Amino acid sequence: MGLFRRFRYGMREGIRNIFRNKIFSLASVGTIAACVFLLGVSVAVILNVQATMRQMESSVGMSVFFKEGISQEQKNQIGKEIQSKKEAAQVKYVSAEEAWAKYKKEVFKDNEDLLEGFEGSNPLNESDSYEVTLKEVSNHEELVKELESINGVRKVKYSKVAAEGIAKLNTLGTYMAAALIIILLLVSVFLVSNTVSIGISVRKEEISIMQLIGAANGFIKAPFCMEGILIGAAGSAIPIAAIYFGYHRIVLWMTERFYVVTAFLKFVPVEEVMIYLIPLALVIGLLIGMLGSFITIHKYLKV
Amino acid sequence: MGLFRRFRYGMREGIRNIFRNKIFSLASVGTIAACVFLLGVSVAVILNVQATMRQMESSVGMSVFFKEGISQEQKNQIGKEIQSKKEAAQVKYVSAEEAWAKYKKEVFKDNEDLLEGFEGSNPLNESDSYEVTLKEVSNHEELVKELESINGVRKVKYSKVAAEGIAKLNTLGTYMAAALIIILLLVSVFLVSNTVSIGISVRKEEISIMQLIGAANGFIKAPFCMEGILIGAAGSAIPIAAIYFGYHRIVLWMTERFYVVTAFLKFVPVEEVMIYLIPLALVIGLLIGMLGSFITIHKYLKV
Amino acid sequence: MITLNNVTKEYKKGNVGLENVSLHIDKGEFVFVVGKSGSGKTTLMKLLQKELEPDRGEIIVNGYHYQKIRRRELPYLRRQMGVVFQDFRLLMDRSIYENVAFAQKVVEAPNRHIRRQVQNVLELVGLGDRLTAFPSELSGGEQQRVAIARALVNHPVLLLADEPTGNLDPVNAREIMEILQEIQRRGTTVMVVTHNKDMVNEMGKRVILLNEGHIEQDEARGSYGII
Amino acid sequence: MITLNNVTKEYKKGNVGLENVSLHIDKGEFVFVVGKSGSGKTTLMKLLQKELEPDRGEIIVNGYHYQKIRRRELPYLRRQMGVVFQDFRLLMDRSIYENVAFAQKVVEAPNRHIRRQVQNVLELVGLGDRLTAFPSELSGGEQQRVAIARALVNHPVLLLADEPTGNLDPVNAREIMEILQEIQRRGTTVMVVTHNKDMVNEMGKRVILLNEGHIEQDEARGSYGII
Ligand SMILES: Nc1ncnc2c1ncn2[C@@H]1O[C@H](COP(=O)(O)OP(=O)(O)OP(=O)(O)O)[C@@H](O)[C@H]1O
Ligand SMILES: Nc1ncnc2c1ncn2[C@@H]1O[C@H](COP(=O)(O)OP(=O)(O)OP(=O)(O)O)[C@@H](O)[C@H]1O
Ligand SMILES: [Mg+2]
Ligand SMILES: [Mg+2]
Repeated sequence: MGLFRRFRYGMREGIRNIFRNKIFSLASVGTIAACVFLLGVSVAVILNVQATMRQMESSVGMSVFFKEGISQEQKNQIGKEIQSKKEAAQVKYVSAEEAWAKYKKEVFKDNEDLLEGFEGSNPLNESDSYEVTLKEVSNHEELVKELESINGVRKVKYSKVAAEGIAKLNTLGTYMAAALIIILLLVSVFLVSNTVSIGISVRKEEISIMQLIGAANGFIKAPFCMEGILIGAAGSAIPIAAIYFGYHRIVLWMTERFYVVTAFLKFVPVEEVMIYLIPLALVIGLLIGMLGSFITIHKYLKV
Repeated sequence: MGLFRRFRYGMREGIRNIFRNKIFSLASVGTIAACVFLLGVSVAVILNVQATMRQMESSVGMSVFFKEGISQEQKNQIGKEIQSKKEAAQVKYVSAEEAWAKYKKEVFKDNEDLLEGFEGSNPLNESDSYEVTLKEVSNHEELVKELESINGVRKVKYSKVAAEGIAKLNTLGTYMAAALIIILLLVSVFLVSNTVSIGISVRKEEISIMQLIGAANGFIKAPFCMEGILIGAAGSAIPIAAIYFGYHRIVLWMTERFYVVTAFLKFVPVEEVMIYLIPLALVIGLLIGMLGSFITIHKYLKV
Repeated sequence: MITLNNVTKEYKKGNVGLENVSLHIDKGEFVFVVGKSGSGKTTLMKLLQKELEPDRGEIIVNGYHYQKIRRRELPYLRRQMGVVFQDFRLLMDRSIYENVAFAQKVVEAPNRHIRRQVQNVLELVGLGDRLTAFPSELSGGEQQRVAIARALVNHPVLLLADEPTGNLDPVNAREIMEILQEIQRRGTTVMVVTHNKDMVNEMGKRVILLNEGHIEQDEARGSYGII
Repeated sequence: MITLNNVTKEYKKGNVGLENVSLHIDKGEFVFVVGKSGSGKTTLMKLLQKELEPDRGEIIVNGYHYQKIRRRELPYLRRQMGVVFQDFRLLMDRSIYENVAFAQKVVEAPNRHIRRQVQNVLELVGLGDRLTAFPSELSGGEQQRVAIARALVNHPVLLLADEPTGNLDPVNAREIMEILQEIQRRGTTVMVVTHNKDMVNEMGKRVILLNEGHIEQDEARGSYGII
């Protein structure tokens, strides 16, 4: 049979099959939709967590202190050199006065009078520095060494604990995200193949009748595959649409309801979620939908 | 028919039905197991996140500063009064020297020589305080007022941003946990009823034959309900066992692999996870298993 | 035993099942129902089992007025009937022993009697050595005999048999007919749908001839020759 | 057309299907297969369709050696046969038009012919006005006639009919038999399993009598009287 004719036949019969077995079709669409929905929510959460992490990373910075008695010119030179590092995001000069003012404000808030005796004599004298914010935080050890080797730099201070913590948290997050996606993918494959195998066991009779009439396997398979593809497409499209239209609202709601927290959080635009979700849903929906029926059909066609 | 006889009949036939419809039984057990597994993993994650949050909360504390020139005795008295507040977890006296030493260490790490000029003259003089760690953080505003009203207290300093942040984060966490559990419960109910309705549509024929032979509805229902209960029990038991035995390993692995992060994290014992998971699994497994078949059967018995 | 007054049953799409059928059958009678394919024989059987509801008219079986019967009572009505379905309707996932035993369990027969009764009735139809076989492992005629055994096992007051010998060879068919006659002699009302011309002619029982949903003929000692 | 050499088929649990059966049927012959219930008639049919594999022996149909045939070739073999199954085996979720048309689609008949052919063959069996009905909306005999129509629609080289008149009244049965004879006259080899004694005796065709899996008798112009 011509490829085109077979395709048309498979398409038409596949669509009819969907309506012939309404309960089964609905159940399959529902199962795939549920799986894709869970995956979609996970992807959205993971992407947002990652974005937040990245923001946190860049807020972990380093302070670069100078050797005693170097000139302002040398300091400018050092600043330029730091800026040229690819890991550096922002380089900011903090004078000793600023540092002390900041500290005073932090500790003696509203009670600056306690410090009257020290007015004018900055205990942090000679402690001006560059505050460097970073783009990513994984290779900080090396960066510290590089910065310390710059002429005129006395000391590079960075919060080793914070930096390592965030790096580890990041790795942990990646592991957990991967684990989550893998678990959900496995559960999805399992659930869909479950549904398909029940469905096929119902149609075993039908398939064997077709075989006895002389239908070639491809002829029997074509509608099943089309059916699988269509069910998969429907099952993926529903939750994708739901997430696409629901995402914005939820972000809005969270931003309003939890403004203090959301200041730390970074929300990614829905488009970015979709970039990952749609291919994933296609894998789940189409491939599983189709392969599921394809493989199971194959099992029974061997009879 | 006697209740006992019906129960025995339902039990025996229910078990036989499971073996008669192996594909369907396996699929149902699998679906329930997958749902309970996802729920179980979520419960475990949620409980651990909550425990970690609680730990973070208690680390957000307040500093209570004294009026100028009050005696050590009065300070002790204030300490006792603070301790008596139910929100206070730990009260610790921090002398001015300690505060300065801590600051020096933080800022001038390895470069104490820079501060030589200040040796002996503590700029934080008269800034001794009580550091109070809290049990929970929701009603901090009120606590601040209470503490400030204590005689001899000059100032209560607390990180409003951190405290509010954690409180909000907590609420957000609770909302998200609730949302997650609700989504998973709904998805579970949906998937299980899906599976059951496919299964029943297969057995519609069988049920109608039984009715035509004169079987009373209760007689037809009993084995289906028992079957539902048994499948539900099996479907819940498998993931519970998996989580019970897997939990310890994963916690161990995480602790080893990510020791820096896990210092912040607080892991709850597996028993606590089980306290929540087992009733939840029973709801999912048994109730859905039974009600699922019960309701769907009922629908068909109306014929 | 059976009374139908002006019973009409139309299927959707306007297919006539039965049209304005009135009929009376006494307790203990043996009646053949004949008629060409699609004339409404199975429809009549289904109405008597209350598997279908008539559109109009009144059905009374064994004192039960079908319009008034409550859903809870229906199983009790059906337990007094034995039915051989045209398409057998065996439970495919149970052995033939279980299929027949199920009918006994439904009427709450004491457990200790079930085994013996089932064994006996299956021997009667010539399947005493196939107790553990599943319906799919039987030939067409063997399945039909299981269906007959299931209808007989409870010693029903009314036996409805829809082409019980359609898949049986003449020898087996004759044996089954003798069994049916025997249980009629013991007091059961028997109604048999059949296409077996020889059998009908030979046995000289009451014959009801259906045609397109009408009763065309109803003779006390009739024959199949008429169509 | 059909050759069996020492074919044996045993089911599990030691049930004999066929035992050491040898048989030859020429192209264009009309053969009745008779025998009591469970004697192996359906088993013989299933072996000829290659739905079952024999335990021993050789089967050759229309030049195909069944032992050597590849799985890919099987559909082509089956498309040359028309089969009426004892249990009909209609596709329950399709209308009777679709059921018959499916057989046409399988042999890749041109779309423009299908509608007319299906309509014609359904009219031939008396169901020309029921095209959109589903099998569950038909009487037993009507379903049987759909099964016959499906077997005929492709003008098969070999027609295997397993009790094609078991659920039909004598008039319909006779019509079907005449149709079968007609297609035999046009060159199709026809093999009919039946319990219809009158028909066999009347038509005077070759009769193969099976008993417990053996061929007990094989007469060129036989009759059913022998059992
Ligand atoms: N569910 C249904 N929906 C629509 N029409 C139906 C349905 N069941 C039966 N019919 C039609 O009603 C008519 C009577 O059917 P019935 O089954 O009573 O015939 P019958 O006398 O038993 O025939 P047979 O001898 O072939 O079994 C037939 O024309 C049939 O097509
Ligand atoms: N799948 C099976 N498993 C076991 N035994 C079987 C199976 N199919 C058929 N048999 C047995 O093989 C024997 C022959 O069966 P077959 O179906 O060929 O009989 P038949 O001649 O067609 O009978 P009928 O006239 O009743 O249809 C019977 O005793 C039957 O019980
Ligand atoms: Mg009928
Ligand atoms: Mg047979």
